[in-house]
Amino acid sequence: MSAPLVEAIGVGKRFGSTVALADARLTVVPGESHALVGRNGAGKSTLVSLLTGLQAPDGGEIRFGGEPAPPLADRDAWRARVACVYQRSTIVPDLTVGENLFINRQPLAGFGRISWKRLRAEGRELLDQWGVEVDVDARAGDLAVEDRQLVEIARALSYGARFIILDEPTAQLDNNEIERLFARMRALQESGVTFLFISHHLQEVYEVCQTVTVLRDARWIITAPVADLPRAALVEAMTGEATALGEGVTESRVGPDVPVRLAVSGLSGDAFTDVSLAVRRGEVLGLAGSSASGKIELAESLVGLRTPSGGSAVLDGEALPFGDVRRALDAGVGCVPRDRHHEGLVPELSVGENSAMTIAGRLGKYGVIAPSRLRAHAERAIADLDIRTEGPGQPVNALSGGNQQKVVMARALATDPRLLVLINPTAGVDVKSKEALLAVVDRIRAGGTSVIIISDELDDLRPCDRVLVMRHGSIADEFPAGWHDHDLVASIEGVTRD
Amino acid sequence: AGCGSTKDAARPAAGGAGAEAGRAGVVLPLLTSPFWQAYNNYVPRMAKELGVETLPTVNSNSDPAQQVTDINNLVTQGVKGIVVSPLDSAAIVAGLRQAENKGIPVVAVDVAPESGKVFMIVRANNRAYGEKACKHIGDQVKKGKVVQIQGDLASVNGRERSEAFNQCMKANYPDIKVLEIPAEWKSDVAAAKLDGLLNANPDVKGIYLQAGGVYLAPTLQTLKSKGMLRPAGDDKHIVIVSNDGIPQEFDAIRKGEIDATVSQPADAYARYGLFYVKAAMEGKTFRPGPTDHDSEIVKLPNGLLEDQLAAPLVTKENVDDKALWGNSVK
Amino acid sequence: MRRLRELALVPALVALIVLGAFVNENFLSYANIISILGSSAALAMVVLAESLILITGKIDLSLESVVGIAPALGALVVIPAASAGFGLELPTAVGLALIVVVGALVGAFNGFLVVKLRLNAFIVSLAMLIVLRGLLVGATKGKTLFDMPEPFFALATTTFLGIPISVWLAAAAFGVAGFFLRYHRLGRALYAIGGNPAAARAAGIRVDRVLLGVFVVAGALSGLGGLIQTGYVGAINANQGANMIFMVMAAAVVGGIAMDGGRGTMSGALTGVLLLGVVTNLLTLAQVSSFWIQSIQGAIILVALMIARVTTGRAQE
Amino acid sequence: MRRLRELALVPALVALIVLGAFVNENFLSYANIISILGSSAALAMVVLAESLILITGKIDLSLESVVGIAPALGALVVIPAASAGFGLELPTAVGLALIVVVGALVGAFNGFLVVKLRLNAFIVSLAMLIVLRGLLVGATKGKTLFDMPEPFFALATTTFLGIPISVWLAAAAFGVAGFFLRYHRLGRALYAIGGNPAAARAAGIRVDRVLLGVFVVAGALSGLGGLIQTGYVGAINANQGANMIFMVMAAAVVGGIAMDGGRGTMSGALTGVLLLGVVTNLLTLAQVSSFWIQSIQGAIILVALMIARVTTGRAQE
Ligand SMILES: Nc1ncnc2c1ncn2[C@@H]1O[C@H](COP(=O)(O)OP(=O)(O)OP(=O)(O)O)[C@@H](O)[C@H]1O
Ligand SMILES: Nc1ncnc2c1ncn2[C@@H]1O[C@H](COP(=O)(O)OP(=O)(O)OP(=O)(O)O)[C@@H](O)[C@H]1O
Ligand SMILES: [Mg+2]
Ligand SMILES: [Mg+2]
Repeated sequence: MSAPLVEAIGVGKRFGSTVALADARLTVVPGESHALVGRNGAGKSTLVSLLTGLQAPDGGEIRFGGEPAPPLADRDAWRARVACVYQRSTIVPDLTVGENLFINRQPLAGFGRISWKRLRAEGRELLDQWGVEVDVDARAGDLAVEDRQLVEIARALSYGARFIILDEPTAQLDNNEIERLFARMRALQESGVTFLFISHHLQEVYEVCQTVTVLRDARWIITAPVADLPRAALVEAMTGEATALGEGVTESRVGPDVPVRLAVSGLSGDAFTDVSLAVRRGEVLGLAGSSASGKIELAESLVGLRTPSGGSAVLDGEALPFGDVRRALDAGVGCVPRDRHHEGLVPELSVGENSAMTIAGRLGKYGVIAPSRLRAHAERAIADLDIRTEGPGQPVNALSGGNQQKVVMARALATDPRLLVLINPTAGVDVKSKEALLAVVDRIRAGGTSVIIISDELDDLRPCDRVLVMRHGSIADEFPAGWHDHDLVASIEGVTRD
Repeated sequence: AGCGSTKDAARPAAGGAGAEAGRAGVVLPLLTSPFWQAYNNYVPRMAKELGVETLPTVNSNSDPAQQVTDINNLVTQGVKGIVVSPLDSAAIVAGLRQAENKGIPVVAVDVAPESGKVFMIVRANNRAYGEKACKHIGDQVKKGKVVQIQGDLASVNGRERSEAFNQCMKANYPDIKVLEIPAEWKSDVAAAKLDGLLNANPDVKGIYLQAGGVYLAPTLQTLKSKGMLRPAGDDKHIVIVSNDGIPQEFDAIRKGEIDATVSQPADAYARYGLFYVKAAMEGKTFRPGPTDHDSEIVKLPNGLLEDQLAAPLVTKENVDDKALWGNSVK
Repeated sequence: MRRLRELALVPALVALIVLGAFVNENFLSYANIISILGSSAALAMVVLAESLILITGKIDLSLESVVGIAPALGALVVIPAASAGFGLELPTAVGLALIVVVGALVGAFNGFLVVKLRLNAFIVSLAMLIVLRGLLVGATKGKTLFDMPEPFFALATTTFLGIPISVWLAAAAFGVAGFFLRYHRLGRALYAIGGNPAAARAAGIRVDRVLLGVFVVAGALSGLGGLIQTGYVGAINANQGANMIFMVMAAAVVGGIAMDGGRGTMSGALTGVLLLGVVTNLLTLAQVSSFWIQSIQGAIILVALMIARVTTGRAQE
Repeated sequence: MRRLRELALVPALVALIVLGAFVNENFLSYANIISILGSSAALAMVVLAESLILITGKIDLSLESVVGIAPALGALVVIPAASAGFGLELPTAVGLALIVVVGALVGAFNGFLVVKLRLNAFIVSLAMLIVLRGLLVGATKGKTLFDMPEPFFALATTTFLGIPISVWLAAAAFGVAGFFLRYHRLGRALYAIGGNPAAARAAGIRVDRVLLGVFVVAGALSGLGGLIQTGYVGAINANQGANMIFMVMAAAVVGGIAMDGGRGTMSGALTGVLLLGVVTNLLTLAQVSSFWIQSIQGAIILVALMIARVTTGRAQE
């Protein structure tokens, strides 16, 4: 075997009182695709920041090809060794797509002058390679999330480094786009590029990686060929305990006699037209579709975040108010919005306050929030959803991603909704937390709440009694529980398999 | 001659009872004008001459509320008399009341308070400044356009000069049209607006600067750049009357660049402000009538006494007069 | 930890007070303390108003102009034409009410431009600052208004237990605001909006309405601040409030109100106000040369900022 | 689309110019155009400086004080003690160089506090504004400085092709800055930093160093702006630059520079400057009542903002 391409030897990193990494190690050999997995907050992204020279380790050493890592200030040296798609977006929203691809390395004409013509041409070329159909001159901030992610990936791969780190690159992509990414990764791998791949979708690890390293609680646990580590063993290594993996729902649990809770008819809006559907009490409805299918816009219209242009929705016999979250909440609609960083949490406020934000008016007389009631509510939510936190008073931004997502869930559940709308509820959430979140869905369903899960992750859709697939803004297919993965995927992609 | 017409008035004398009478506080309105800066310089000098013990001067920095606070602070420090140059004739009354409550006599310099108790007002009349400038310009120009570069319209001094100038022009020189430039005591604003105005009105015949300290330089600079700065005597000479009496204005008069300035008596302000505060601390009183320093104490309609100091108009004739404060400062 | 941040300035404040006691025997006298409080009351009201807006992540520079225009309009409708009034001679109570109403209306207008038209708050309120300053000069023709009936001055001239009403009023306002911000859902909504407006909206907070409300309340509070100032000075000068915003922002931020929203408490803002009040008083009592007093004051603000930075260990960006 | 945003103000500017031509026949005269340009040159330099800082997502309010203190110190070391100088009587060239150096040093100090100590830029530079204003009063003892050698005034008094050197200088500065911002990696780095500092860092931009550099350059440019101002008014008053920052921010933001960084162009900023210059000139020529001129000016800024908002269709938050 050749010398390791990159090594992290006993590295540690602390942030204040948080130990993000302790004596962690990683050895990546050339030509392989190496997976890095672990629960939320295990320290994966921190390790990435050490491997890409954004931060220096508190202790231990990073080596490239047996040589010590370059000094932090020498960004060019780092970039020659490693390229990265970070978990946090590194797109500059006000610059064009083309310029984002070439930040700080714009092609030059004479006298150190940037050649915009060449920049555009080379940008176009790069986007074409990826089949990203956006204008090079478009403002990057105006792109859809997935296009933005693809631009980042294209940029990282274009640096020409032989070692590329992808930190949860698939979290924002639809299946089609993921497939395209994997095809590209395989091709690059054949030409000798090495990948470090981070994902909470374990099946992707099996699909593209040869070796896997598991981190747990800031520590290295195991490194092994993926073939030697079946899914159950992998999950055990991540969580430290044997977990029975949840089964999907195999047949619908609500009969035709159960009364309808939500009836949507002829609803049209930003990216969908004339949608009609019905959800019964205690029913879990899945809503799938590619990112452009309009499923998110539809969901956001139901919860008051958007105002539809026509049609109606009736909840338990009463018209659902549109375009006003407060009134939707009062009407009994709860929501987990699509992006916890954007719409889910107020980072500086406490876990308790975030979890009770939707019911602040109910925690005391005249709108006064009684601290004891807030605390009681928060402690109940923390226990119910198994949120890992120091306590209700901890600022929510100190929590790991999965636990933050649980706080968003707590916020949605606080109003005891009759209809719960979950948009990408497990995005970026580790397997264990994912199980926990989906278990909560099952519990409230049993209590009679209707749930709509908007996702195209198959694991999220397994607890559904029924899955609707949207394409081009309308409902294209319906799958009762017990569907086969490939049928659903084919429907989402809009390909008819002969 | 006696000082004022009060029987127990004393001539300002060195030493004496000053020290026993206690210390006096002096409040300045602002320090960003050469005039007040000169006044500030005269205060310790005159205090020494008159034998008044003073605290270091306090600067209200153009903020009337700060000025009230400054008076409060002086009262707290136990001064026995206060000389204040109000930023505003009305927005000083609350401060005066504080002093009055503690029985501390106050001398107002430069601006007469609307109400409230002051021992004496020492000032040269701002309205007189405007009128003197008006007459001097009007007599020479008689007909045509005249520019008035105004101060901050929110300041009494500026306002009174403007009003007096405009009224006098209207009454005495109906053929003169007054153009106004509100410049907020700011030199760049004055320059920019004068520059623009002269483009549209190249036939301007006179300019009144309400504050030479700020407006003299930009006015000369603007005229120079437009080739309109002609010495006195030249056909195209623009009659310029300034206001302040700083040395630079005297230089300009000597060179014939401007015609006159109204000399605000910075030295006399300091001297008589301190003189009256000392007198007050010693328990003396004054009555209306002429004084020994070419001025007259008058009783204002609100019952307050005002020593109206002379504000000489300085022209080429008297510009070298040693008695002018502008000729004795450096 | 979170508590600590609010108290970051207390050591600096204590140090200054101890220093003051050494520098001048009158510093800790009852009269001087009242005088510090009395001179800070108007600033305190405006700092309170600005803090509410800053917590929501916005800014309103024009509050300083409200301090002038609101009481001026209130006075103009009351005083006779002979005293430069409009000649309406409305009852005093109407004039006093108008002060608060004008403040609220200006706040509503700014709020409308910022919330509904989505204009940048800094620059909108900067333009409004200039407009209102101009209107004040225009409405008063530059004159100082002073012939107001006694109630216009009562806040500063009347005392209760030896302390001016204005100080009680400011204290009460801070108390109420502090309670609201800490324990009322509307108050907490300000933090949520300042911390993440999208999340606040998704949690059912009517972001636009609350923001508009905050602008209105801040305007009204500044109008009250202007009334206190009027009583304190005994008149309304056409420059009233000019440049006050510098001190307002300094007090708020030194007091730990974050410029980018979502952070800060009323107790912090209050220490900020007191710090500035004590510094000004101390520098005067210490008889620092009037030429240097301003730069020393600025330097102390700068140092206070650094202290706040070091004790809280937080970047202030 | 992107181009459109930069040109948003052009219609407003054209409308004003047409209006001006009707109001006063001299408005479009060669002399008057030169006047507008000459009176805007100093502001233009400071707006340029502030724009660079705003694009990186920071702010420096103390640039207005640099406009006063930098040329004042330059003059004080040159003029004799009799003219209120320090009495050093250094060569004129040293004094002139000192102006730029002082500006750069102030910028470096602010940059250090903001970049290294991570203090909030708004409030640090606000404190510095107060400190420097105070230092100017202290250093000049409140006096106006007149007696500088001719080169101190040359920028405004000397002309080339009938246009003052100051205007050429400002135009050149805008040209160079515009080119840099558009065609140089370093210029583009400012946008990247303003738009997403973490991304800029990841792309290998030395964010701290660039920021520091921008503060230094902005300080130096403001020093130059101060020199132009000195030439324009023919003296240095202890108030020089006071409150100028209001107009600077207004010009920059009306000209499309975003307060939150990452957006704006030099051509936009320049239209902002010209708009303000034209407005002032026009109102003076029209002899609008001096009591209302200020509020009208503010109102025009407000309207220009709204026009910019409507034509670009973008929220300005
Ligand atoms: N800049 C920071 N300041 C403080 N704490 C941090 C910082 N960055 C990371 N942490 C903490 O370090 C720990 C590890 O975080 P890290 O982002 O590496 O987790 P991760 O494994 O990438 O999780 P996820 O799967 O959610 O992305 C977490 O507890 C996190 O809260
Ligand atoms: N949970 C909450 N936390 C913080 N602020 C809230 C909360 N709920 C409502 N608010 C805000 O308080 C204000 C008043 O709320 P309230 O619920 O009384 O609304 P409303 O105007 O009575 O409308 P409706 O009765 O239709 O719900 C609203 O502007 C809202 O945004
Ligand atoms: Mg991570
Ligand atoms: Mg309600």
